[in-house]
Amino acid sequence: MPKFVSIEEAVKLIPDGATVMFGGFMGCGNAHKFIDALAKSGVKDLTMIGNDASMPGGPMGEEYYGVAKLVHNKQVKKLIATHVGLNPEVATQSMKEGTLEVILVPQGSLAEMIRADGAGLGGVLTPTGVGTIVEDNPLCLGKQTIDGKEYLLMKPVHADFAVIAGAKIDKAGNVWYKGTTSNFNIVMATAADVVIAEAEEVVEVGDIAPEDVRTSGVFVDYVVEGGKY
Amino acid sequence: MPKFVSIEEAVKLIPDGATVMFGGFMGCGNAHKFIDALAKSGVKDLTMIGNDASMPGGPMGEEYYGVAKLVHNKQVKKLIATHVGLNPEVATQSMKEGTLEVILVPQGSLAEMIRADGAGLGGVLTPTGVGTIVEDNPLCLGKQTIDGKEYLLMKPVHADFAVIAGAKIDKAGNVWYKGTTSNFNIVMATAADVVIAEAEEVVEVGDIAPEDVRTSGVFVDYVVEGGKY
Amino acid sequence: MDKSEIKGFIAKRVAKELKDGDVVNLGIGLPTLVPNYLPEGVKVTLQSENGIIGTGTVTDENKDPIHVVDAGGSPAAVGYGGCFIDSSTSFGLIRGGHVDATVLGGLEVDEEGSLSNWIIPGKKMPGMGGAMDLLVGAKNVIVAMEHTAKGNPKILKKCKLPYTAVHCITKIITEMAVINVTDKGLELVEYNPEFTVEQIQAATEATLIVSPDLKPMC
Amino acid sequence: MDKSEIKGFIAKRVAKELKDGDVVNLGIGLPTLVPNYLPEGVKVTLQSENGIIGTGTVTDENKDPIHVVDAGGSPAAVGYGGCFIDSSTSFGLIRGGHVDATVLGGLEVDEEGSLSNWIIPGKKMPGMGGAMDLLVGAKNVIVAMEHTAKGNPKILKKCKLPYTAVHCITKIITEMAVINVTDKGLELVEYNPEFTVEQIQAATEATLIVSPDLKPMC
Repeated sequence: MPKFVSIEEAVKLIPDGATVMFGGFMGCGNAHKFIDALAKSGVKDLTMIGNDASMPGGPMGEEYYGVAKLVHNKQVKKLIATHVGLNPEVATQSMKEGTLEVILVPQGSLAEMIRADGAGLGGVLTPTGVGTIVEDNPLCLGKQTIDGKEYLLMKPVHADFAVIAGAKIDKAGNVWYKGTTSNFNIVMATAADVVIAEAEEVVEVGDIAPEDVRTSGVFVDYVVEGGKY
Repeated sequence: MPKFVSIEEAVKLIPDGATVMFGGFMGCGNAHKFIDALAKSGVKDLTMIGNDASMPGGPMGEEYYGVAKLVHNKQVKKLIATHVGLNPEVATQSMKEGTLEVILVPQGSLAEMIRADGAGLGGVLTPTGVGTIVEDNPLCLGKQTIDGKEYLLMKPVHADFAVIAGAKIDKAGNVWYKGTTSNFNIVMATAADVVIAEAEEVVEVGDIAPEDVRTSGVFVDYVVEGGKY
Repeated sequence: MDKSEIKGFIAKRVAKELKDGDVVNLGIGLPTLVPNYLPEGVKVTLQSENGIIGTGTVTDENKDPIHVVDAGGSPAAVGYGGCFIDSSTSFGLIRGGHVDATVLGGLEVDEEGSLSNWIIPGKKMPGMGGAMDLLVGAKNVIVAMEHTAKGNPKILKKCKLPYTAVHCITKIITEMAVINVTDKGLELVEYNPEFTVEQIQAATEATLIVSPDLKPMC
Repeated sequence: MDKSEIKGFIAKRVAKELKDGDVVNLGIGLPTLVPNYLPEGVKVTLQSENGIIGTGTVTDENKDPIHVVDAGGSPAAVGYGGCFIDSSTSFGLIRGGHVDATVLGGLEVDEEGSLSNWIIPGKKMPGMGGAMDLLVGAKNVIVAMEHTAKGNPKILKKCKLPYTAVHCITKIITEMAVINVTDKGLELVEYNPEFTVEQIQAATEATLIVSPDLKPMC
């Protein structure tokens, strides 16, 4: 059973230099209220793992949307992601200023590498990236031929913290995701020492049918209620 | 979009000698009506892939429950499973009569090997089975050390047919599983040339929320309506 | 043909490659025009790799940009019979060969069927996103692009930019030609009658093998 | 202690190893008795590897043997706050170290912390089911069994039967003793006062290291 805490309390869990996974895809499925508080906290030197760095210009006219705030605030020193093209600050900080290290990984590989860590597997054998510069990626452990076909062996990816977000979370910590918000949230909930989940709405046990739970409460350490975005 | 056909038509798809995956765990989540018809069809020399061979003595007093019927009828020449102890006919046919070949695989490995095939991965690197006779299994491709820990490389598992079962299947072929029936059904739906899904109930599109679909209709080739068990 | 016509012309020809019931992933830009040109009776299921199987049309009623976006981060919707999936399931679908076709643009393609479209070293490194997985996993990889860039060939003997994926392309469709990638090299199977075969070859760095069944594009 | 008491005695001692909030997987037989003896205030989440996180009590109302079974194929139920998962998710949980403890019986265990309980070559080959994954994945592996079988030691220098898993056991709990598996070998940490240390060693083929903090079992 997770602890239900305030956003302020949960933000304090994350120290400078922590490795943090953020569920979400271009801000969709980010833990918005928690990230707002983290942006204000001044926590720094984060290694951020996620699909992307979101973007400036959110759907409601936000100047910076979701995790883009953390990059804008220069709280991130290293970013492991699949696509950063929609957030120009990443290019500025990594290529011009040299203050942000960026490791790019194919999207399917990253999802599977996080899943592999959470599922106790030794790595991921994927055809994706064979023959490309992904072979030189620090998270690639080499090339293997199986049944005549080449695969890259990619490392499992683990974090100190996973910050996930669900539309509904029940009082046992079970999560239900709306629309396309499940994206990386589901795998990340399995691959971190501490999992912090933001609910748009905390509901009673039973409100989510046992068949429709997508992340079991046993994976969740802390729940914060963010309210509707 | 799958084709909606009668059980009789669907059974005719499966030729002698086919490799068929059956979702289910001790009969729970088996495609019961389809399997009944397959048992009557006389199709033979099947390679059956599944968690188990079910058992005699079903919950409603059935003499043989689910896939146990196919073993009892000697329609199976080879069985890839994780546990066969509850169906004594397997021991009789494999150890005494020598008519049934049995390959035993750890349950988590089998689930993951089927998933790997469906997900285009080259194999599964699992710590399970290291130091045991699983290392000599024909589906084990050897041992690898990653970050100082040993793993077995297990082969992806594919079949000609997957026979799955869901409580509700909508008219686009999307499946919702009740209780513990999802077990191997979800991974199997991704790992066969032809997927046949038995519905207890065929429902309208929209009856299953898009977030609660567990097997997308794009994986399903044929739907049969079995009715309530 | 002026610039605005070119995209529609290419998209229309790409649409003929899709079969009823196909699961299709479309890249950004030109490929998104393809569904407008699907022949009568052909329905495809569009997949968005961030988590939709079976996208639909965004309307004022269903628009929910906080919860439902496409692979470009723009508001999206699920269509009739569609569903939402998470990223690992989505890329299982993609890598596992369950996507019948992907249509995407290219900066460079080459004789070996390789493609470069994700990075310009030192200039742009937006990331590969899901492109590498799609190229490796989709049954048919259709590159839909203008034949040249500022008059320079984009269909090369060998890509100069870092590869997105190697030996992956099935077909290249441009405003000048339809080219199949074969074991022997690039086979010109259809030409736009506005151009001669010589003109097409001149706009192409790679050597084109003219198909014995060469036909006009239509 | 007669046979019927032994199982309860062992189960009661095993129960003390579980902490409030633990996720626990129980093997068939003796281990299923453990929840009856959980100390006041200790609630654990029981996992059934075929697809339940948080099992509940089967009642006439919730019984649905067609749709809800446990890992032995018997009718089961989901409890308050529990959920159903598929096999790949379930074994992700198990192998990924998210199960705090597994309690299971053994035919043979040895000095190296290895266990054999799944096959008797030529006689019985029921299959390993989920046992190998549980032994490798659970944070704590507690073997709960009678100390001997028909007077013969089950705690050996080296297992003779094929291993279920090697170097996996955390603790062995029998009616005679509690034994920790350490890098140095098997450490006797608690003894049942009905037996002397000498009697326990005599019933054990492996050499026991007597803990300086040896205590009576309670």
